[in-house]
Order: sequence, then C-alpha cells, then structure tokens
Amino acid sequence: MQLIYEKSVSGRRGVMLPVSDVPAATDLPQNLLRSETAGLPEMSELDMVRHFTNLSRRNFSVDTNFYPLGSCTMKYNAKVLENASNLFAPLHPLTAFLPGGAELCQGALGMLYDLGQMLADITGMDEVTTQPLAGAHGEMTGMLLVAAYHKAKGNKKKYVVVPDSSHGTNPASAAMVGYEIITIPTAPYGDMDLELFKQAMSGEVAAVMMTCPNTLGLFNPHIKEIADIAHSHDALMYYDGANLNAIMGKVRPGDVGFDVVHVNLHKTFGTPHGGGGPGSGPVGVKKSLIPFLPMPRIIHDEVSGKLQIQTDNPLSIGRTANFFGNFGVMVKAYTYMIMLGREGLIQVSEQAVLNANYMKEKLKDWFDLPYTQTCMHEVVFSASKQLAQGVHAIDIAKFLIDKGYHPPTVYFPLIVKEAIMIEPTETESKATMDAFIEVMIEAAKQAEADPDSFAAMPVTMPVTRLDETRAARSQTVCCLG
Amino acid sequence: MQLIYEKSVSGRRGVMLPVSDVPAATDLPQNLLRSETAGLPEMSELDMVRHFTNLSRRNFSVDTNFYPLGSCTMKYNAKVLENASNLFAPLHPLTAFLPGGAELCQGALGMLYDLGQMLADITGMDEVTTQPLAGAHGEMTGMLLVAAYHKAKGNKKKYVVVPDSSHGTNPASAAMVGYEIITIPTAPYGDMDLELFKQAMSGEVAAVMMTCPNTLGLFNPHIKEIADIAHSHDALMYYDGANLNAIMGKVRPGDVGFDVVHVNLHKTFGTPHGGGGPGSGPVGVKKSLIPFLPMPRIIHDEVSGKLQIQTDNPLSIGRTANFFGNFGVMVKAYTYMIMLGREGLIQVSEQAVLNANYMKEKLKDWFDLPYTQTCMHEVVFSASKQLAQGVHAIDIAKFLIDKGYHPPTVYFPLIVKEAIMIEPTETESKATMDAFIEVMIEAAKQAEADPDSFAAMPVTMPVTRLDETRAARSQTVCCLG
Amino acid sequence: MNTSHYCPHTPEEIQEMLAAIGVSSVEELFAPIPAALRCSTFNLPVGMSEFETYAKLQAVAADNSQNLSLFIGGGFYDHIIPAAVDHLSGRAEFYTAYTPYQPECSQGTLQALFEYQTAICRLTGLDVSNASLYDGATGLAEAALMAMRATNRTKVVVDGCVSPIARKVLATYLSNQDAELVELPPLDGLLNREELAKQLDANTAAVLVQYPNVFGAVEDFSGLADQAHAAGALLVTAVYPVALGILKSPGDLGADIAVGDGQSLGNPLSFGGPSFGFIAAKKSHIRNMPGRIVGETVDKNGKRGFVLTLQAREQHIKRHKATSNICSNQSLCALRGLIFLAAIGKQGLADLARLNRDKAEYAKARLAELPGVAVLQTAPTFNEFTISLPKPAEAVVAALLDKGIAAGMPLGQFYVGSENMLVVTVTEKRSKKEIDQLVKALEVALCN
Amino acid sequence: MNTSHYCPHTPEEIQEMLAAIGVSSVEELFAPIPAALRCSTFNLPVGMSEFETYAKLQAVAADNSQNLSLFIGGGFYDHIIPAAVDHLSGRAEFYTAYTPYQPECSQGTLQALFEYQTAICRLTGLDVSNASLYDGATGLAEAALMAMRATNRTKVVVDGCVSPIARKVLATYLSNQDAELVELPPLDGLLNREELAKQLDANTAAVLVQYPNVFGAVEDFSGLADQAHAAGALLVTAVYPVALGILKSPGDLGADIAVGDGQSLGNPLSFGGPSFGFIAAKKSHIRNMPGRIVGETVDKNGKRGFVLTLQAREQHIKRHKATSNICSNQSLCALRGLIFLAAIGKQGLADLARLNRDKAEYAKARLAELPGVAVLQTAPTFNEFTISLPKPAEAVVAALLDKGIAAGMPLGQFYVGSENMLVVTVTEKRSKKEIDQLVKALEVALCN
Repeated sequence: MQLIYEKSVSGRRGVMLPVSDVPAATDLPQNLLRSETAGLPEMSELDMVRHFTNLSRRNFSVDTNFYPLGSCTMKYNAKVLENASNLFAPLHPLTAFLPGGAELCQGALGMLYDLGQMLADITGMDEVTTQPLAGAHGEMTGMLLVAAYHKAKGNKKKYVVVPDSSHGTNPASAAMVGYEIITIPTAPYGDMDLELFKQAMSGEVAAVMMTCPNTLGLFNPHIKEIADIAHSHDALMYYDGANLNAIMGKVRPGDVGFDVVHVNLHKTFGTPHGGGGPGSGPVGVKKSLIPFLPMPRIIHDEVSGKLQIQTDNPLSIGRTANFFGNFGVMVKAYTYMIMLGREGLIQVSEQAVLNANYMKEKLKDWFDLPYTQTCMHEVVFSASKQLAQGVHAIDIAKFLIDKGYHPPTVYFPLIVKEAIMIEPTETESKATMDAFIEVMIEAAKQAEADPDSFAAMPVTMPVTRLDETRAARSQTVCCLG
Repeated sequence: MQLIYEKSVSGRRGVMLPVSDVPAATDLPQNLLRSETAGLPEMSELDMVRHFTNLSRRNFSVDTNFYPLGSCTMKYNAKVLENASNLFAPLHPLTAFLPGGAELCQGALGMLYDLGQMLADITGMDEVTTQPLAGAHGEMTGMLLVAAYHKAKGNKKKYVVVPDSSHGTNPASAAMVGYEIITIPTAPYGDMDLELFKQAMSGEVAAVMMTCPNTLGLFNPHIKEIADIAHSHDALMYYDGANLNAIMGKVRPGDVGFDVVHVNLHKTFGTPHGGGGPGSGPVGVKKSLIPFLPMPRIIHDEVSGKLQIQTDNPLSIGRTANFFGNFGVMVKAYTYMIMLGREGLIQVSEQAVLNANYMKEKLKDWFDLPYTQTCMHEVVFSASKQLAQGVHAIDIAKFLIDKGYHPPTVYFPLIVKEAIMIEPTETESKATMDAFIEVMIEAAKQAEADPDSFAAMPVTMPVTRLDETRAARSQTVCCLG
Repeated sequence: MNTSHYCPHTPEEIQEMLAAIGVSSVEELFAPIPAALRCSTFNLPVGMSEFETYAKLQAVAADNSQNLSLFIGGGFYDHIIPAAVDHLSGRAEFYTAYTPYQPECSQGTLQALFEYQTAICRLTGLDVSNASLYDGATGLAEAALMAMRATNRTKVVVDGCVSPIARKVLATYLSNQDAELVELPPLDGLLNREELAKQLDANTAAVLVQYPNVFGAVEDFSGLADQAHAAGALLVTAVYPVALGILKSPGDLGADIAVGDGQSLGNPLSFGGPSFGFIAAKKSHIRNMPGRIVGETVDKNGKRGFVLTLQAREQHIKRHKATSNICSNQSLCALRGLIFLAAIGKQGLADLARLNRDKAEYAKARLAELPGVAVLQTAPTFNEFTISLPKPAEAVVAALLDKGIAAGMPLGQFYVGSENMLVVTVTEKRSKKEIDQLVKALEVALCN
Repeated sequence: MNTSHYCPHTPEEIQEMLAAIGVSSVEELFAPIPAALRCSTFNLPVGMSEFETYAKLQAVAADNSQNLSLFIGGGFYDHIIPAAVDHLSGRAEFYTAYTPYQPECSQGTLQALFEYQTAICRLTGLDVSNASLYDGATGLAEAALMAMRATNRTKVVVDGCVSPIARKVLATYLSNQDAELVELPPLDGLLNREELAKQLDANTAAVLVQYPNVFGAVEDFSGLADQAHAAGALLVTAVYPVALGILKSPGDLGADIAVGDGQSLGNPLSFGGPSFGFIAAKKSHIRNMPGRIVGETVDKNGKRGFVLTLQAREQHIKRHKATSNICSNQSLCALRGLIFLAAIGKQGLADLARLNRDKAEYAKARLAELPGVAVLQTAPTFNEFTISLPKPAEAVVAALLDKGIAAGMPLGQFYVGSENMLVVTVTEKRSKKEIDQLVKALEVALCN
C-alpha cells in the first residue's frame, strides 16, 4: 500500500475549518514563523478514510483473530468500555485545579478514588495512585517510592534483585531510579533459585522485584519466605502485576508480603491494547509508603463526604506524569470491574487458569514443555524438538499467521530456548482453543515431515517475511518529503 | 466461514441481562407459550464480535474500495453524519402524539420541517412529506398522491407512462397503485422517443414518470415540452429523483413542469447505503397536491413560531408508514445539507458531472459507447466489443473485483446490451479514477488477448463465481436447526 | 473550485480533466440542459464546518424531551441495546456498502442476511424469510398483498385490535388496489370471532391478527388458522419479536405468514425510524414474497456461498409484474436485529421476554390498586396493558409529562368511547423505582 | 459456572476440559498456591449487567462540570476533533491489537506508525521520531535523559518558563539519577539568557526550553542552539504541535531534540489522558532514542514493509541497559494524532494555527481594554497569554466559574508573587460570542 504521503496531492484540502468570526490578527514577526509549511498529508476526507480503513485491515487483532500472545493478556475488550470512556471526553484536567475545582469534578474524582479502592482490595494494598501511564511507568513509580522510603529511613541501598525470568522492564525501571541489578537464575523447577537468592540478599538491597506467577506461568510457593528474607534486610517487595489475571480472589500480593504493586489495567481489566498502548499502570502500596505517593492525590473527606485533591506533600516523590494518569483507560477498567463484580473477577482468574492448563495438556505431547507442573494463566513451551529439524519458534509463528492465528509470544522468557508462550485468556471459548490446538499439532507434524516448507511462510499476508537487519541498518524511520 | 448457528454451543450465554428488581410474575397459561425456545445463536460476546467483524471484512464498501455502481450514487458517507444521528437515539416517536407532545419535540419537528423546506427549494416544489422510507416507497406515495388528485377531480385515469430506460421501481410502484403501464421506447439519440410518447398520450393517462437525467446519464432537452403535453391531458409529471445528484443548482424539476418528485436521501445527500438500506425517499409536491399528503404532516404555526402536527385531513391518502419516516436517515441528510450549504451542493453536482465525463472520455476508445453526447453524473458503456470475444459485462465485473474495485452496475439499463454503467460521484479523486481507468483498459486489452481467462474470475475473494441457478432451484433461504 | 467539503479536486486537476474532455469549463458540461430551463438556483444557507454543523445538531437534539421515563410503546419499544450492536453495525464495510448485487465481494452482507433470515424463521416458526421490509406497518400491508396473490382473492379481513397505525398503512396500500378491506371491531379488546366467521367467504384472501394486540392482550388464537384455512384464506399474524421469546410462535399457531417490526431488536427509537419489517411464511409461498431474499449456493469449487435469489419476483427484473416495488430495504437495521439476537442469545431472549412481563405485571398490580383504576384485559398481557381511569386519559398523561413521565398512550384518539383508557408499556429498562414513581404520580394526578 | 460476562464455557465444557487436564475441579488448578497464602478474597460489589453499568457511568459523567466555556489550556487544549478520527481509530483492528511484534500480520499498525513518525519529523523539522512516548511531560524527561546519554554529561538546565508540571515530572525522573537539574528563573516571562550563559559548562548535557512558554510567549530563540552547542550541550525544545502550523520548527531553530504533548492533535481532553508524547531528534541521536521505532524494510520479494527496528535499545533486549524502561506506549493516541493531521492536512494545520492566534489576539485586545487589566507579555503570543488583574486571580476565576466560564489558569500556584496573574487560552472552538461573554463577565467580576 502506498504511504499517505505518496497519495497526497499538492493543494488538496481535507476537513474544513470554521470560518473566523474575529478580525485577523497582525502577522507574527517573520523570525518566529516557520520557513515552509510542514509537509503533512494533503488528502480528501474520503481518500484519507479509505487509507486508514484499509490499513486497519492489514492487522490481526483480538476482534478478528485468536491472539494468545503470552504475558500480554489479550482478552476481549468489551465494547461498552469504549462508550463509557467517551462520556468524559470534554472534561479538562485543569478544571480540578481551578479554585474550588474539585467540586466541579466529583464524578471523575470519585471514579478514580473508587477504582483505587477496588484495586487496593484486589491486591491487598492500602492505597493506590492512578498516575502511572503504563506498566513500566508503574514500575518506575514504584521504584521511586522504594527509593524515597529508604531515603527517609536513611537506608543506604544500592541494588535491586530480579529473577532472570523477569520482564525486561523490571531491571530497566530499577535502573531509571539509579539502582544496580542483581539477577537471580531460575532453578530447574522453574522458580527463582532460592539458595542463590538468599546468598544475594544483603543490607544493600533496596527491593526484590517479582512477577508471581512468573513469566513461566508458575506460582512461586516460597513467595512468603522470600518476602520475609527481603524484609529482614529492610528490602521492599515489588510485585509486577503483569500476571494478576491469574490470581484474583485466590491470593493477594499484599497478603504474602509485597509492599508495592503495579497493575496493568490493559491486561487484567480488559481495556484495549491499542496497537501498543495506551495502557495504565496504577501502583498500590502498603501504609508505610503512602507518604511518598506522587501528587496529585485524591483524598476522601470523611466529614463532607466529598473528594479533595492534595497537590503537595513534602515527602512525595513528586509527579511521574500530568494529572491523574490515563484517565480514559481508567474509566474503561472501572466499568469492567463494576460490571464483572467480585464473583465475575474470580471467575476470570479461574477460567484463565483452566484455559491455560487445557492448552498445556493438549500440546505437551507435541512440543517440549520445560516446566511440567500445573501452570497458572499461561504456559511456556519450547520449539526445541522442532529445532532439531531446523524449525525455529519464529517459523512456527509464521505458520500460525498463515492459519489465521496471531502467534504466541516467542523467544520470551529469555531463559527458555525457542520459547513459545501461550496465554489464551478466559474469554476464549473451547472451540477456538481446540481449533488452535489442531493447527499447532499440524505445525509439529509439518516440522517433522517438511521442515523446509517453513522458510517461505507466511504467504497469506500483504508481505512475506521481512528483513529486520536491513531495517536496522538503513534506519529509514520516516519518509523524506 | 461457518454460520453463526454452526458456532453456537448449547447452553452458552451471551450478553447478561439486568437482574429483576420486581417479583416474578405467575406464568402465562401453557397454551400461550411457545413449544420450544427459538433456536437463536448461543455465543460468547467475543465469538459473536469476532464473527461479525470477520463477516464485515468480506465486503467491498465505499470506505474500502472505489464503488462506481451506476444509478446508486455511492459517494463518501461523512462520519459526522453517524454521530449526528446518534444524538436522537432515545427519542420515542409517540412522544409527539401525547397531549401537548409537539412541544416536547420541537427540535426534531423543526429539523424535519427545515429539511422539507430545503428539499422543496432544491427541487422547486411547494411542500415535502418525509414519510416515505426509500425511493420506491416515495414513488408509491407519489403515485397515491396522483391517484388521489385525479379522484378528487373526478378524472378517470388508467395508465401511467414510463420510458423503457426507467428504473424497474417506476412501473412496479405505479402498479401498486392500480395503474397499467405504457412503456415508451428510447430513441436512437438516448431520450424517450418523443413521437411515440405523443401518440401514447391520452386523457386516460394519469401520470408520466421520468428520470432526468435518465438512466443513460442523459438530460432530456424536451422535458418541458413533454410536461406541457402531459399537462394538456391533465396527466401529472412524476420526477424520479434517483439522479438528482447531477443537477443541483442547475435545473429544478418543479421549474420544468414536474408535479411530484421523490428524492433519495441515501444517494444525493450522502447518507450511507447500509448494505441495502435504510434509505429515505421524501416526496415533494406542487401546491395542487398538498391536500392529499400523507399524515402526520408538520405545520409551522406562524403565530407561535412553533411546529405543530396535523394528524387528520379528509383528502389525505392516509399513511404510507409509521410516523415521520426514517428519521435517523433524515438527520444525516439534514446534517449533510446544512454543512455543504448552497455553494457546496452546487459544487457536488458540477464535480459529479465532471468526473463522469472524464471517465467517459478516457474509456470511450476501449468500450462501446452507445450514446456519445455529454453525459451528466454517469455514463453507460456496453461490453459489446468484448462480447465479440466471448467476454461479457459480468466478466469485466469479476475482473474488476480481482483488482480491488467494486464493479459498475451491469446489465442496466436493460435497453443497452451488456451495459456497464459507471457513476464515479463527486467525492472520488482524479487519482482514484485514473487508476480505475487504467484497470478498465487492462480489462479491454485482456479481453482481446486472452478472453478465456475471465471465466475463472474472481480468484481473490473468499468464494469464486457463485451458482445462482442452484440457489434459485434449492430455495435454501435459511439454515435448519 | 475547492470551496467545499468532500469535493477533492484542486484547480489544476480540474483544468487537466476539462482539457481531457475537451471543454473549457465545467459549465459547458451542463449545455445539454436548455438555457430556458436553467434555474436561478436555490436558497440554502451558506455551508459550515463540521464542528459548527455538529454543534447545531446538538442544539437541535437538546430541543426535545429525550429523558422522559417512558411507559409508551405502541409498536416502538425502549429496550436495551448491547454496545456491541452499535460497534459491529458501525463497521464501515457493512454500512457503506450497498445491496449485494456482486456476491463474491459482498459475502459479509449476504451471509449476515442469510443468518438474519434464519433467525426470523426460527423466531416465527416458519420456513422462509426475506431480507427485510421497511417496517412492521408496511410489512402488514405487503403480507395482505402477498396473501391476495397466493389465493387469487381480493378480500382482506383485519382485526380491529391490530395497531391502528398499521391498519391505516394497510388501508392506504390497498386503497387503489382491486381489494376489499374489512375491519372487525374489537370485542372487549379481543378478536370478535363471530364477526370473523361472517366475513370468511370464498373471496377472503387473509385474516390479519396481531399479538400482543394493541390493548396488550395475548389472545388464545387456537383454531384460528383452521378456521381461516377452512375458508381458503391465509392467516397472517403481526407479532412483537421480543414477546416471541416466550409466546407461541406463528408457526405453532398454524399461521401462513408472520410480520412484525424489528425496532425492538437492537434498533434505537430514533423518533420512529429507521427500523425494519420482517416477514416470514410457509415455504409454499416463497415465490409470492416481496423484497430481497438471500439463498445459499456453492461456487465453482463447491464452496458454500450466498447470493440474492429468486430475483425474478423483483422490480428490477419483473418491473410492473413484480411482487412488490421495494428496492432498498432496511438491511443495516436487519443486521442490527441479527446482532442483537446473537448478543442476547437463545436463552437470553426468553429471559428478556420474562423480564418484560415481570415488570409489566408488577406495574399492572400496583396501578390496579389505585382508586378508580381498573385493568381492561381479562386476557393475559405481555409488557403492555390497558387501564381505565376515572377521568380523561389525555389530561392525566399531560399532568405526568410535566413530571418527566410518559405514562402511556391515551386510546381515545384511536377508539371512540375510549377517552378514559390508557395503554401502559413497561420494558425491562424501567426500574422498580421508576414504576413506583409512575404509580405515585398517577395517584396524585387522579386526586387533583 | 457461567455466572459472568465474557467467560464463555458451559458447565459441560468445563467438565470436559477438567477431564482432559486430569483434575476434578478448577480449584485443584490453584493447588500450587500454598493454602496458607490464600486470601479470603476481596470485597468488590456484585456485578451488573452492561445496561446498568453504563447507566452508572452516565451518572458519574453527569457529576462533573463538562460544559464550561474553556479558556484554560496549560498543555491540554480544547481543539476540534474531526469525526473521522473517532471512527478510524475505533476500527477494532487498530484498537484491539497490541505492539506489532509480528510484522507480517501487523502492517496496518506499522505503516500507520511509520507515517506518524514522518508527520512528527516534518512538523518538527527533525530527522527521526519514535512511535510515541506517554505524554509531553515524560517526553521532556526522556529527552533530558537522552541528552545525558548522548553527551555523557549529567547537568540539565531547564528554563523556568517551561510548564511547571512538566518541570516537576522532569525533576522526579532525574531525582535518583546521577544528574544535576538547574532551573533558570524566568525574566519577565522569558528565558534569562544571562543566567543560562552562566550555567553552560563542560558538564551541561542539555538546555530545555519551551515555546510557546507557560506564559504564552513565543520567544525568539535565534542563536540559542549555537550557544548550547558551543558549550557542547544539546538544545531540547518542548513544543505545542498546533502552534507548529505556523511557528518556526525546532529544526529551523537548530534544536537537537524536540518533544511535545500530542493531545491537541485529535485526542479528547478526557480529564488529562490518554494523550501521547512525541519526540524527534537529529539522525545522529537515533540510537539514544527511547521507545519503539518503526523502520522501513523489504520482504523476501523486495516488497516494501515495516518492522519495529533498533530494538537493541529497548528493555526487552537490553534490560537494565536500555535507553528507557518504556514498553507499552500510547500507540492509539499517536494514530489519532496522525489521522487528525491527515484530516486537517498541510494547509489546514497552518490555517488552524492562524485561527487560534486570531481568536486569542481578539480576546487579548478586548481584555486589555478592561480597567486594571494589563497584558504581561511584550513578546508575541500564540493562543495563550498572561494578564495581570487588579485583584487575586483565584477569586476572579472562582466568580466566573459560577457563570460557567473557566476564565484561565491562575499563576499564583506556580510562581510566587504571581497571585494576580492569569493565563488565558483561546482555541478555535471559542466563538466571538463566548469571548465577549468572558470579557463581560470579567469586567463584572472586577467591579465587585
């Protein structure tokens, strides 16, 4: 498909603007004006609409394809969430900061407050900030809170401990807060190696960042012991909420020793992933960390029953973003949560785990399963059997594309060779999973029978396999005018 | 793709209903209850959404493909029209008929009244009813008005005259009002044969139904003379507004002798075609026909400045549908009209005609052009040259599908052998037309070089050419449970 | 030239195109229109930007009472519409396509309409359905014409308990046909079977009844089909599709043709339209059906596909001998109906129907407790019922409108002597609280 | 089990699946969680139907003042959003997909992001852009970190005329880094160049400025890039993208990095989010860029296609050595930005910018006529300007809020001694009538 710039025609106009009802201002001085009009598209509205409609048709998506992308929780995005979020489109965020402004946005503030309360309840935390704009942003916010906590206590801390199965964002977020990383290998049974962990712990460790269940889909049974050890060094326990979809109503991070937790609303709480975002990564903390929460903070005034806004607090880490975070995303998550309610969310986790274990059971004879125990919401296979025939995980992925399935996550977690990480989510029906299982088995058979056939895949898409090296070398990241 | 019924799973539930907040009623008597629950789909919401999203992707449409379907005016459907129409979703039509109800819907009534006034102005009529639900429904309404007029005058009328180039709806609508049809052949120059018309006219003719420009895209220069002849027999002139997109601001049906006109809002006024509807077919009339208009009628009270509703009138033809017609469609048309305004609508017609003539000029060397004069908004070619090689108009159509174009209308008008009727509309850019022209020329060349290749087309769609005879024979019009 | 929305050409492009055509101005292209006939144009106002236009429409919308507590129905019902209905029918590939004349590139619309036809057949218990008509009222008229064609008779007998608006449309449709229309006056809000028996003769094409009827009654129509068939007439039933979640289907009743309005299936009230009409019939009548019909077939490779079928019935082929003049129908509204039914599901529609009845029965019982208020029907009702008031219904309704409640439809405008009668509708969207407010407000109004 | 929304299995299916797994209950699957750790669950309320839920959200939305006449900005602007933006970004294939890790089945997102990057490059006059950051404020912080990496220096100098909120975010981001942050106090609402010269030293990584600045001034930054570069520092400019329709681009100014908030490009106010941050830079800095970048390449047949590129910078490869921790960005908001720019078009953005300035200049002139009101800036302004009032701005704003007018942002909360200062924003959406009402209401408030 042509680029929109290649379809542009010089002088063509798109959407008309209102005609001015005020006098034209005198021109700005020449030295402030741009040398030439920016080379934006010049399209008719129809051509523009057709361009983007047809571009959209070149995507796989949850609404068109099964999308078992492990660690991303690609569940159904209920349509009512979109409608709900649109209700707040005209609300200007500064409204809340005008004199008496809180009074003008009690609905929005109340929604945020209630959302925080519900998230605190689900995770076992005492208070939640909704400011972080995505999971990684929540991690950074959380680590800033950890740093502020230690600073206030006069602790000298230098390290953050992460297992080698962790998401890359964990060490990256800790690094943005100035910490050095200690990585703990995964033991053969799939959990962080407990002995090596114990050896690594010291008074210089600021925090331990865990995903639980981890990226292998396994719940660490020693989590409480780990937390106790960490706390004995006055290290805080950080919970990466990426996999919260597995455990709602079963276990609460706060109850097993975690002090800080971020939640990915776009995973567990059904808000759409938007082709890469926006997400939302609220952070919950235990009481000891509340003084450090970022500003603004919403406070429920018991006397008036109204919501108020705290904008300053000497111990606060400051601000990690504008205002209250990705509000529109939170409206969607809130809508999802009150719609499903307590029983609904518990059922979500139960059926997410059921689906993953079903997938595991049905495919384990065909693909190598490095960790065989009961998994939680996702299961990690390896294409090592197929690799013996020269077929890589990425080849299986391209096979699946040709069959109309978005591939699972491949090559993550890094600790599993040729990893294939499948997360069906609870919203997929048995029929969909059975059809996918059949295609996966077909891939395994074809890897045996005709391994060379994979190199040409995919063949059903607008493009065949793309040359990533060339992209990195040429660094063509925009189209010159 | 599987049918939705084939994807259903017994016992599966879709969207949840509210839990009742009132006591359960006692059961209805058994003899009133259905014997078994109707076999509707049983789908999860995700599976249902995926089903229809993927079904939608099996359509060509204006937003995805150039769609030069002659006589249908497949112009761009502005997105703001959808938003505007949604604003009125909760308004119950009976509101207007409650005591004092008109007062409760002044906005809606005012919109309808203004729309009628604007349509009257554009067509040169004196009043418009918005009740008819589509073009053909407008025709029937118009013919009922004609019949009522003659009845009131004591005229004995039996026939309606139509040219053979007319839309099938014209004779069909006249027949529904009890008239017999006299069909006038088209003369070699493309207009209704004037001499034969004169011979056909008599005191028994109730009306002459004309499309002008006609379905060949030609404006009849004798239209005023035809009207005068009709009127001399006290026959009324009916204007089929299907092709109004060609003439806005250039000529008004009312000014050249037409007494009744219907307008297709879904053609000229940019409302979407919906895969076959809903349309909207308001009917405008000259003063002499106002007493016969269907009820309810909206009246502007000069004294109060308010809109009122007339529900009864002894001469009225009655009701041709519920309430005020396809209101939501009219909101869209109204939005379109006030947005474009006078100059905008004139430009619409000018560029629609420009585009059609450009298409005509560029293709006339490749396809037989039975009528060579300047066309209006559409141009009719014939595949007779290609037929000599055994390639039919339908084959050209399938060739175009494989190239990503919705085919023009084929085999209509019936009077042109192997007709290919192209209506680009004003919203298509030159680049789109040039690309289409190139592909049409390619088709012409391929018809010469390799006529046998067409039989296999299309090959790029989910199905190849379909067996229509088998469908008519098997009469499988629903899926048995 | 480029002064307007949606007309893409630049002045340079226009010049190129004019040169290719061989004329010097766009105006020249209008030369075929004789100068004497040219208009001095029309008087529409100057156009506006999209932003200003939408703001204007918002103002128009605000100038209506759109937030009434609705206890009115009369053929248009305030039902829930799952969000997915808007999102899916809002797919551009659905709403910006047209009639699927070219089946290979229209399988989306065609399969959806085939699935719609199936839903209608299953809901009505009949064999064949078309792909939609305009609305329920014109559907009733089309059914009468269809019965006339099928029986080659000209007399149509309609129960006076059928919606008065639909009967008006029916009368208008038949007014210039070779047809005799007989209306049977209601007997205590029900079909007058004795009068019906008198009207059944050798020229009777059809008997038209409705359930629930305009008063809300769900009548026991057992034996009615036999009675009609014995006289060689067809039975046509107009039905409320949500009620069919629990009510005996037209097929169960032995009806030959069923029609109804599909608004209640996923289409907004929208001041009365667009909605859609459905029509279903016994298989033997398929060639007399009006409108588009989608049929299943196979492609060259034997793969299943869908096409418009039996087009020889239609106007674009048969012209004045067609079964109807209908061309554009209400396809997108029918699609919404299908999506609604698929979203709610098999058991869901039954539950929805029960929920409607539960709400209405609660309201009926509470209203019946008010002094001077009596329930008309002895027959069971669904989500609509008629009460008689101790004073004119119009005045009472007007009083409640001032409190934001549309209490019901006064019957006096439709039936002489019914000035104190009110039809009250209660859908699943009315909460107990709203019903209690209605009862309270009515009590106050009746005391004043 | 099937008690909830969006969980599809029937009880029979659950039994089948459990049997396949070889357990007898779903609960058994949670055995890996030690019993002692299990929670007694949480206390969320009982769920609701979609209809009830949406009604609740409507009530929440209604409990806000969403219809104020907005003369506030401060980084979030009330601009028109063409209807097509919602419709196109509402395509399910866009919004229900995720990061395009598998390029062949994600060419829609990838090409759109490539086109977005191009739009940002052209708007900013710079060479490379990423595929979006969270927002403008975090974008400024990322730009500072990027400059530190590029220069291997640790001192960041920020103009005090940069948005106070963005400066707070910047400070928070740098708070635990090996970094020194210096804020230059504004000089008459402009950059204090003398102070800047003092702060430029061998450890200065970047100078951060904003235009229009927080007071609304469009400052002449000629020579600033040379000044920074002479000290070996980079120039980072935070920009308001709508203003770039007419204002000199960062590239024109010689800036090395440009950042900004994309809300004004087709994203609703939505109480502050989601929006998106853009970042663009000279080509030499591409390997120091944070976040996703889409690059052009070819497939096996030489056909053009797009992929995520230079991923070696990113956290999922580089972990703690990544250029940033960002993973999910604001892709859909960036897409909206692109669609907005494509809808408005090249000349349209310039016209839009002029329209904003015309409205603001009109308002400025009218307000300046009021007794006691003075315009702060001597520098030109775009669509925002600062006025001083004869009394505290907070009180005046409060008085106008009562009349439905959000008259501006009082500066006192951000700058000591600015209690009488008010920043007034006027976008193209404010009609002359609204501006006149603001002036009138302010006049009244000042008299009281």
